[in-house]
Amino acid sequence: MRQYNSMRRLTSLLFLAGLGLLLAAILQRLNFGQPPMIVGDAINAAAPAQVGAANLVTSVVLAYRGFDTLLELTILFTAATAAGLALGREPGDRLADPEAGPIVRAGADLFFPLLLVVGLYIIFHGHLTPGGGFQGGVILAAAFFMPQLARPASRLEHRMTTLIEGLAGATFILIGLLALFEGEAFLTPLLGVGTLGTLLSAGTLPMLYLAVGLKVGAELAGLLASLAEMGAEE
Amino acid sequence: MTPLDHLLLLSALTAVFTLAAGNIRSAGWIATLLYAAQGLALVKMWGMGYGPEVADSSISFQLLGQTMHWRFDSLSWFFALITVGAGFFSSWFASGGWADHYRAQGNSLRLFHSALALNVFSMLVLLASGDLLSLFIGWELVSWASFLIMGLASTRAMGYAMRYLTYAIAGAMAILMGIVMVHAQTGSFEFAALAAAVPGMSNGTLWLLLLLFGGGFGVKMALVPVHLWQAKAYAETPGPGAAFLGAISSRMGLFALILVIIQLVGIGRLVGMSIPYTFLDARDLLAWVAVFTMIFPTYIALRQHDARRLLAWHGVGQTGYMLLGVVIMDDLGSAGGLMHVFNYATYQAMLFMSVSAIMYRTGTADLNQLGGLVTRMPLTFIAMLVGIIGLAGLPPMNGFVSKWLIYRSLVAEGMPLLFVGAVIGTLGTILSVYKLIHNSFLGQLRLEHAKVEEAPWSMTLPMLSLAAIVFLTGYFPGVVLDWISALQASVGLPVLAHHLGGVHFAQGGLDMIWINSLLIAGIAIGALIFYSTGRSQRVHQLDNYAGGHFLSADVRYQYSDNFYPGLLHLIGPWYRKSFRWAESALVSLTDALSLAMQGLYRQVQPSIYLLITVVIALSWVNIR
Amino acid sequence: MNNLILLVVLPLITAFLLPVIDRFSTLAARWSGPLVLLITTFIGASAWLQLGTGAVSLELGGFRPPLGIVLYVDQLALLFAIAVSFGTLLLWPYGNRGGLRQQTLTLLLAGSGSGLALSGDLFNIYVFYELVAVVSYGLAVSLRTPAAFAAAIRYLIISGFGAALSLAGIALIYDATGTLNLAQLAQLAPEKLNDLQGLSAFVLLLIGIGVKAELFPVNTWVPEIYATAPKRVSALLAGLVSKLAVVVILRLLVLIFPQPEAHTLLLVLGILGVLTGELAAWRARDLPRVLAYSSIGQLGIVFIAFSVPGEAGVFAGLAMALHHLLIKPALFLLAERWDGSLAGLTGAAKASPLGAALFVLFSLSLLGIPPLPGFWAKLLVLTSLAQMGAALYYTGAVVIMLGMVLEANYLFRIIARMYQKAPSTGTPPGHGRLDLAISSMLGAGLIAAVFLLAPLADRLQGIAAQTVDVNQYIEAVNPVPTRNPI
Amino acid sequence: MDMGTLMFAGALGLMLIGTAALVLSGHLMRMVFGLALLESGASLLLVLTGYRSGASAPIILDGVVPASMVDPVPQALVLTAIVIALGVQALALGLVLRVHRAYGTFEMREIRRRMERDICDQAGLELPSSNEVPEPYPGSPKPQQGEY
Repeated sequence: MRQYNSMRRLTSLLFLAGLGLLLAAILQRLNFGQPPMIVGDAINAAAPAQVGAANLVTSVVLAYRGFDTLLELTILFTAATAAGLALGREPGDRLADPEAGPIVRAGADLFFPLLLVVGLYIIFHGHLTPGGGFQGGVILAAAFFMPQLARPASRLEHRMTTLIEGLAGATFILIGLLALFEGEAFLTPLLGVGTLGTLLSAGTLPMLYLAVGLKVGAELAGLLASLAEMGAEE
Repeated sequence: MTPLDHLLLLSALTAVFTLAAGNIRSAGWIATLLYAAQGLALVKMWGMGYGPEVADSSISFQLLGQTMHWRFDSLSWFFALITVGAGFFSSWFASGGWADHYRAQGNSLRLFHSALALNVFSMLVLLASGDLLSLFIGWELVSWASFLIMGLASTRAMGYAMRYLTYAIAGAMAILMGIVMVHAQTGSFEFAALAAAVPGMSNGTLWLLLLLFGGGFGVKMALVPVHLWQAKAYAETPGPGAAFLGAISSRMGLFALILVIIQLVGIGRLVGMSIPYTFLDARDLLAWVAVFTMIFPTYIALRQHDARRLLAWHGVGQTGYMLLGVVIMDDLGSAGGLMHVFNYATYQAMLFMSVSAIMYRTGTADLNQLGGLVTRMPLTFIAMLVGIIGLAGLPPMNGFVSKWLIYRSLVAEGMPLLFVGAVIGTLGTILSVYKLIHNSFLGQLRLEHAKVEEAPWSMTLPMLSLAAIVFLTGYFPGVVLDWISALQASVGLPVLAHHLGGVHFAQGGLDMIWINSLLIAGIAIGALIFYSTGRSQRVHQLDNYAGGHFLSADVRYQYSDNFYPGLLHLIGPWYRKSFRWAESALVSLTDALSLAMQGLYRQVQPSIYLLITVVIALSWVNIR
Repeated sequence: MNNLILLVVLPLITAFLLPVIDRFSTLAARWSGPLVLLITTFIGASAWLQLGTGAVSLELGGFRPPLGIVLYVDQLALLFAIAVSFGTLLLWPYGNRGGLRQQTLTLLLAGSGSGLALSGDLFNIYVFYELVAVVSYGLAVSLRTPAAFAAAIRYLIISGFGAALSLAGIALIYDATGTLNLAQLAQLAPEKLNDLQGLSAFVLLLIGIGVKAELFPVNTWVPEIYATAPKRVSALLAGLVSKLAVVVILRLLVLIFPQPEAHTLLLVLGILGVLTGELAAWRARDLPRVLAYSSIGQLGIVFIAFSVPGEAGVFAGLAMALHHLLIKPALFLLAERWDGSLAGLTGAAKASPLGAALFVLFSLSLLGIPPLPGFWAKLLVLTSLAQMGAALYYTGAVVIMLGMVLEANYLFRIIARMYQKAPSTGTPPGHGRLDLAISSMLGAGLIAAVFLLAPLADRLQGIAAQTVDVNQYIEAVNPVPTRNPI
Repeated sequence: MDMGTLMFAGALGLMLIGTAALVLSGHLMRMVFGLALLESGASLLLVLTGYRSGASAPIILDGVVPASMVDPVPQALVLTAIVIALGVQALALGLVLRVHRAYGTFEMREIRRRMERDICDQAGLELPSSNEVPEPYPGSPKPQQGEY
């Protein structure tokens, strides 16, 4: 068996080396620094007028490829649902994690509002500066997860997170469908472009980002809580 | 509606009727009448029995730019006549007492009757095929219908049927491959397209086609070396079903072989295809396969002590005669081979029925457990006697005519080795059929069979009718030869000149009317002498001495097991079970491969496959 | 046509809201899923009638391609989108089996599956593919047994590995062309992707997407998952998800990678799939794994068919794929109660005569016994292979036939067992009414297909012709030919 | 060594390390981490394809449009890819925890064998005979004479 193992290891190493060589050979041929940028240049040129977000990546994320964003939210939602299915606890299971110390508890209480504000700020300025719904959402999730680390006995309100994630996701789709009812294509940005670079610009984009942020936050908080509860169960 | 439509519709109706109402008591009788009606529909197409007439079916399918259609010609008609006849007699046999008995054993009569009807229907569909695609469809239908009737009796029968199925699917796949290759060459599934493309094909392509088609059809015919499935599968089929299968089922392979290889590819082309490094050609290959098929199974039959298996192994061997006759491809030989199809169907059905009748009355087909039944079941004895005389190829039965034609043609065409092979085969046949009749009907009656009665009329009448056919077509072989000459003309074989009593040519022919009349006259004279002198006196079988003791009925004085010990001792070392060994080796190999593959799928670290595949594929792409 | 996006988003939004609805009314939550699927099926069907033989592209967000994401609607895409909606409707966890989460996941599968079939953007396909993957992990652990968790994590690792590789493949393609729009990629492919980089990208994408399509050798998860998941889920995975991955591979092959090397690779992997799958099934000892291995073999045949370039191969492969799409779910539903060892099936026909009869019917069609649809599909595959004439293609044909011999044997061994007399020690269970009803429906569809062969074949040939028509794709999407100013 | 080569070497290295963890290690946790590394490598590769020498970030500050911006599309794609990977990894961790809870081990070989055993038990089958005699897993009852 040991011999078999070492044989396998040898084979794996051999093929790993092969993969490395092949990938290196392929990557050698890539044109780094001079991309064809067929789509990229077109977007760079058209986005300010079409979408109105100063952060062009945001234009891509929410407008040009908004559908992808909807789907990745769905993936998060699916992962959370699947994890819930896998990790789901029977009611009445007791949690065994010890209570955290006073410093952590005080820190959590202190940071909670701070994180909330930072997260929301990042979400709302997503169409102007780097950052946006995901980044902000993660911070929101941290804000809600930290109290639970501090006080494991107080469980995160799963009902709350499911409500938020459901409604936020639905809002994203509904904003998209609004355009459909107007006779436009799904997810067409509405409400005009506004002034480039101001907070209230880029039409529905900030609303979408808010939905994304809330959903990501709720999703991640729920996931983390599930994992934590799973780990604590025993 | 053309006459062919009528026939197919009637046959389908029979199947539907038996499926719907096969459980009612009179279902067998009604089905028998329906088979008779099918026979009438065939008679309505009488023209193709005697001339180059063709009947098309009005049914056809347009699919993917190909048309599938069905039609009958002299070849189909001849085989259809035997099929419907076999269905008729088997159904008749299965209608009365046998049915009650079968049902009493807890079997489903509906299943049996509908399986039989489906067999007849599927065979008619096959015989009517008008292109390669409909040929394959018919072929598969026949295979599955046979599987159904083989497997329905018992778990053991199902086991043999499964073995058949594996062979049959493999054969069907070979045929399909051949058909697909023809399609690739010609772009069509039509017979005419194949016939037109043959002259342009290279010998290599044609060899491949020959092996694929020949191999596929050979499975159904149970030619050596793919013969293993047949005997046991037929033997385990319920009695009348075995009679039907034994009579005609394997002949479908011969039909397809004649259709594709002889009619479409042609004799001239076969002779031209020589086997490299030998002096043989494709036709010789077929002939030698036929001879080996004649010899091996016949001598295996010699060893059987189950009457059904003995008969079934014979059936395998007799296929060899038919194929041999057909591939000689002169007027005499092909007529002999084709006539043998008819003759063999008549007496094989009868023999299976008589064995079935014995089983019906005694409950066993074990030849070591029987004997002396001639006094109890004289009519069944007569049927079996007629049958084995036919099977052995002796006058005055029809089997003599067909075998004589084949021998004569072998001699005339200068094929002495094949002739010797055929004679060896016949020798085995005679020995083993004698074993059959001796161990069942002759010798000492067993005590437990002392009160056995003759089989009911519903069983003896079909047997005796068949016996009459065997005798009459032996007396007037011209009746059958008429159909065969029409067939030969339609297939493109040389046509046999014949008359009602047989054939005639300069060096002396064969006139069965003369021969049989002489024979009967001789027997009559003997009987006259025997009965007129009045010296004969009937004594009881046990009215005798043995070693100074009176015989008593509870002691066996006449052993029937270990028949032919001397002969079997002599040829014993030749039974090597090589084919069985090859078959089981193949199965073991598949088993081993299967386990290896499962091991492959149980890999602990499946990611490694992904890595290996990516690396190999990428480097392959790179090298290109 | 614009409302076709509902095929994707309607199930998604319902899935998001399902927990919320459940808060107010359990009954409403339970029936909103089937209702939505019914609606999407209807939308799809009406679009099908409207579409005819044309093709439309939906520009999401209203941006001209190639800037935004497009959905490409042609007969192939719509057919599979409808199949997903209808299939999930049939295989819905009725009677609240598995609870809310399973219903949510099934809805998500319906939405993402339709999207995968319709998507006309390479990265969007990747996202949809990942979504389908995550949904299938979730569904695979529905039973919450330890074995199911172990099988799912093993599945996840292979699938994740494959997904990462396809992401790298997408990076290679984007590097070479600067676009993700399939139509524009099809325009640029002969010039930019007809080289080592393009082929390497194909290899990476094929292996990545092949995981779901049960492509050899990245299909080791198949027997494990199908044995541990509920059979309803196995039916979804084997019937629908694998076909969606196959459709994606077909699209890539036709539009972007028409090189002979790509076809040869597919052919070799397909041959190996048929061989290993059918051989492994020969000695499998329980029905779910027999079906799993057989499914590998059948999909191998689909790949062999697609490796024949041109309309003939696509036609044959689609016929095989649709046939399998119809048959496998039905067989898995029948295996729901028959999931023990094969020996335990002795006499099962007595307990469930209809179930056994359906099993025979599906087996016969799976084997390709005329006149059932399976035969015609297989005939198409074989004739298209023979037409190619090359030795490797003939090998493919021979391997398919060998596979059929094996498959006939192992399937009919099971059937023979079912029709034996039941042992004294307990008979195998009969079927649930719902499973039986759905299988009967599929069986009826199969038989109806026999009578509608000619029109179905013509329609399918039309679909195949449309699928291989790259120009129609490009014209329908009509990407603006923006070029790099440099 | 220029910037590009270094970057690509990074992507390549991440992918190789991830793959190595997947194929060489039998430890479930390490395999999940390997998967994460692999995803990161692929994402890095993707984002690199949008890099344009000497161009600025695709953000319009104070209404001034830079002369040359890098491709924003790969950045958006990578954002999506990262979130997807995050979701998958969270689920993977959950499953790993579950498996560990059930089988008490992270070793793939052991997990696979236990899984096979569970499947066979559930189907009422004997374990397939194998040339590899499996060691009894921790906490298992001692094999009886002749059990294996």
